[in-house]
Amino acid sequence: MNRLNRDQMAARVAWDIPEGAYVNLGIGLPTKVANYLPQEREIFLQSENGLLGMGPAPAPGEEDWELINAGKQAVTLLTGGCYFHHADSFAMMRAGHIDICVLGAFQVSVTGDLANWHTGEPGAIPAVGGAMDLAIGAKQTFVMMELLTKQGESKLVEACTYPLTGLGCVSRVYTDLAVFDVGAEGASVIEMVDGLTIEELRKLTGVPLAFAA
Amino acid sequence: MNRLNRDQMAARVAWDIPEGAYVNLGIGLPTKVANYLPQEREIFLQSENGLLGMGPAPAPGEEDWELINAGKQAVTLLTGGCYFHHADSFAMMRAGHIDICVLGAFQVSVTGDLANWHTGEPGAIPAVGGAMDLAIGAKQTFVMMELLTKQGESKLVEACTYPLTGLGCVSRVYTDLAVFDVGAEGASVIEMVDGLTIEELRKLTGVPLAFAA
Amino acid sequence: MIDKKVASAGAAVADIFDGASVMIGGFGTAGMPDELIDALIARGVGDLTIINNNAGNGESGVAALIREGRVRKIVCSFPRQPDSHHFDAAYRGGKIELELVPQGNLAARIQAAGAGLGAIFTPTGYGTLLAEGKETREIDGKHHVLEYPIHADFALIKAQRADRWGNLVYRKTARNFGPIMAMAAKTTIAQVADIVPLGSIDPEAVVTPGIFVQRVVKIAPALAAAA
Amino acid sequence: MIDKKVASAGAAVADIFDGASVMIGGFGTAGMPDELIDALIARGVGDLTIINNNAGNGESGVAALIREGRVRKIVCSFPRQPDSHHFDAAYRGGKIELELVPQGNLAARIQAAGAGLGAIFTPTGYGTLLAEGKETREIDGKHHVLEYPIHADFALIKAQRADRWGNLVYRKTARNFGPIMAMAAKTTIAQVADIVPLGSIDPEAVVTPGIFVQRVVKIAPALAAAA
Repeated sequence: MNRLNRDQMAARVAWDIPEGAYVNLGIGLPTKVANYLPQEREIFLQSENGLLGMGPAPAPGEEDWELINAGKQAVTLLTGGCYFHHADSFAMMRAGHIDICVLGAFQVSVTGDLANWHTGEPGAIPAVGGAMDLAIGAKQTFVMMELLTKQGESKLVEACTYPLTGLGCVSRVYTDLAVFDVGAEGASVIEMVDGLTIEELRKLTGVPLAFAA
Repeated sequence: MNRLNRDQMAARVAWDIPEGAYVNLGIGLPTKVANYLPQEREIFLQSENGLLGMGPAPAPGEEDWELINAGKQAVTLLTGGCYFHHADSFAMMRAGHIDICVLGAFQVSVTGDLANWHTGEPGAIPAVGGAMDLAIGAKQTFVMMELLTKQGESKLVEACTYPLTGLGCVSRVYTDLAVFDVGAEGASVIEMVDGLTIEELRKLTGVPLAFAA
Repeated sequence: MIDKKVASAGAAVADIFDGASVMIGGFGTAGMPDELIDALIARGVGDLTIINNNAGNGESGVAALIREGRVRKIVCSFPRQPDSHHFDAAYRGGKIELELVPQGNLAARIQAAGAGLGAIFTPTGYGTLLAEGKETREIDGKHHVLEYPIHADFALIKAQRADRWGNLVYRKTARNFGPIMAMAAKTTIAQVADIVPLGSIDPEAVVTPGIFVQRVVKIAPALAAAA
Repeated sequence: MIDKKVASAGAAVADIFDGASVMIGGFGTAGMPDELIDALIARGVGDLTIINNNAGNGESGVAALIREGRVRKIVCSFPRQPDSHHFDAAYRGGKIELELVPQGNLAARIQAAGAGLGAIFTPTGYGTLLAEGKETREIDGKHHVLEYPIHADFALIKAQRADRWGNLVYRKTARNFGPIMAMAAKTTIAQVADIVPLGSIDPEAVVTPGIFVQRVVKIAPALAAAA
């Protein structure tokens, strides 16, 4: 089957982001989505550290280390973008002003619970950053992840075993094998890669899956 | 005895405001205090509608009706002043960033309770504005009022009979006859006008009064 | 291309519905979106809940809304003004509901809505008539009252300049409730003196980022004066 | 005449005491008041509670404070970074207390302190480890956690420009926690690239009004780079 690579996954997520959306891309994999946003759509990227209208990385040598994103990488500001303080930035998230937040995940449950901040391993130093705010605040929270761990276990689960980031907050999960809607009704498959069947997908995930018509 | 007129009262209050103080002057009588602040002291006047560094009234004909004070009178901005929104403005008060607030009053109790927003008369339309925020927020709340009503009743009372603005919030009361400290310990007289005795003052107010040494 | 410009005040308020909650900016003469209010009156909807610092005065703006019988409830801090006779009459006639809120709590509750908080404990109003029946709690030796956020379906505000993304700057004390109402309403409509090209507003000086503004309509000051 | 200028970073932090709580602005490389932190280290006080988004990295700033054993407790959202080895060692050695706070709750709690609120109900963190043992409440169908304000004795922040009254403007994403920390601390100390005459900062563009700032110290970028 045609498993998507990470760039293809990013392009797939980007396809679903409409013109005019206010979007926060989490650190790591979701950051790639910015590279695939259709040029003809005006989309507003927000960064939690106080930036709206985030542009692409500057040319090498032109970095301004007072203009960075949440991942602490140098970025640029689009014409029409602006700066604000941390309380206003998280107000944008917490009150649902952000339309779409795209996050990575360790696990997502079929009801939309998210685990993406802490492995819960003994001795691990916990660090949460803005993950919990992002998870629950946006109008829609998308997760982007490989469906299976390296050990072949499904990261789409009936109930998360890792410590939670937020309850029932995820609405859609983009993976390398399929796209799912999740929520109070459980998980349903929106689309699958070529060559994959719903039966195979059920076997891989081990969770109840509806199939969206 | 030398009862102070309203301008003399304002001058007396102004005398107690130190250089560098952030001050909010309530509408009505306290507004007069601005006219008597010693020129050699830099004092910052805040207006609840989003203005710090408020200057005097503009020359007639030069009013800008987007530059007004809490009493909706035209004012000016001093060099170095600035504008901000209502939430920041009331944060300045509520969190004690304002050093001194000067308010008028219907009644003040010996323990510092303030009544200045509502007569409680049946049929009266209540209106509170910023009174309750101003009363409890500043580091020190001063009241400025004639000691007696037109009917000769003391406005410094054992317990307010008018609806309260705030509990135990007033620290000092400036009147036309005397200056009082009020608070948990009760009222004490800081100074009196010439020709008035503590016995007369006790008789006029009818409340227990200590006499500050 | 995203362009939040709307051609007229009438078009800007065209989806305000019967029963809507509407925040209206302004304090005194400063920041009152008079032309948007006129358009709202012309639209003819009623049963409105209005959130404003005052309850209107004279014959225009919020006073006119009340005079026309469009307001079911008003949430404000200072309804009593020398010329607030339309509110006075409606209130005494039992035709309008009043929720009186200390001005700082009004600002804090609007800000809480814009920030997605569920409730706040505020010291203002404790022990007064305006806290009667409300939950209270002593925190760090200080008494507080539990107050809930004030959300609204629409906010009508006045700013000085906008761009097509809805970034706003204000003028002097006309700023007042504008920035926090813009954050608290589902749909924020700003009337501005000028709409400038993207990038004309210094990104360091934007007061209300465009994310909080859905529509901007230019009402030239000259037009405003003639209206 | 009020002049909040202080001659040196050392003089600016001279009254920070053992056991003080100190907010430190900055997010990543942006807005970190490095020279003020160096001065604080040089001052030699300890038993500090530090409030910052991170727990230091590399060998400078908050990491150096921790390395020198000056920090009893840190309140932050993201202590784990590739080069946060001084925090890691202190934490694993049981030498530092960690209060981990979701970043938005950190911002909201700091803002609540600056605004004089007693507590806030926030939806963030509900149902997670970070809300364990905390009071919760369902409001309008949504679960919330009760969180308390974060106050501090001092805030050390970095801004771009100040005047002698302490009005501040920032530069790009160096703004981050500066404005809200300035409001939440008893004494706010800002290091700035430039101190300009009163009136040089547009009153419409002031981000932190001087009322929230007690001291400003100029650390020229050239000096900063050489330090």
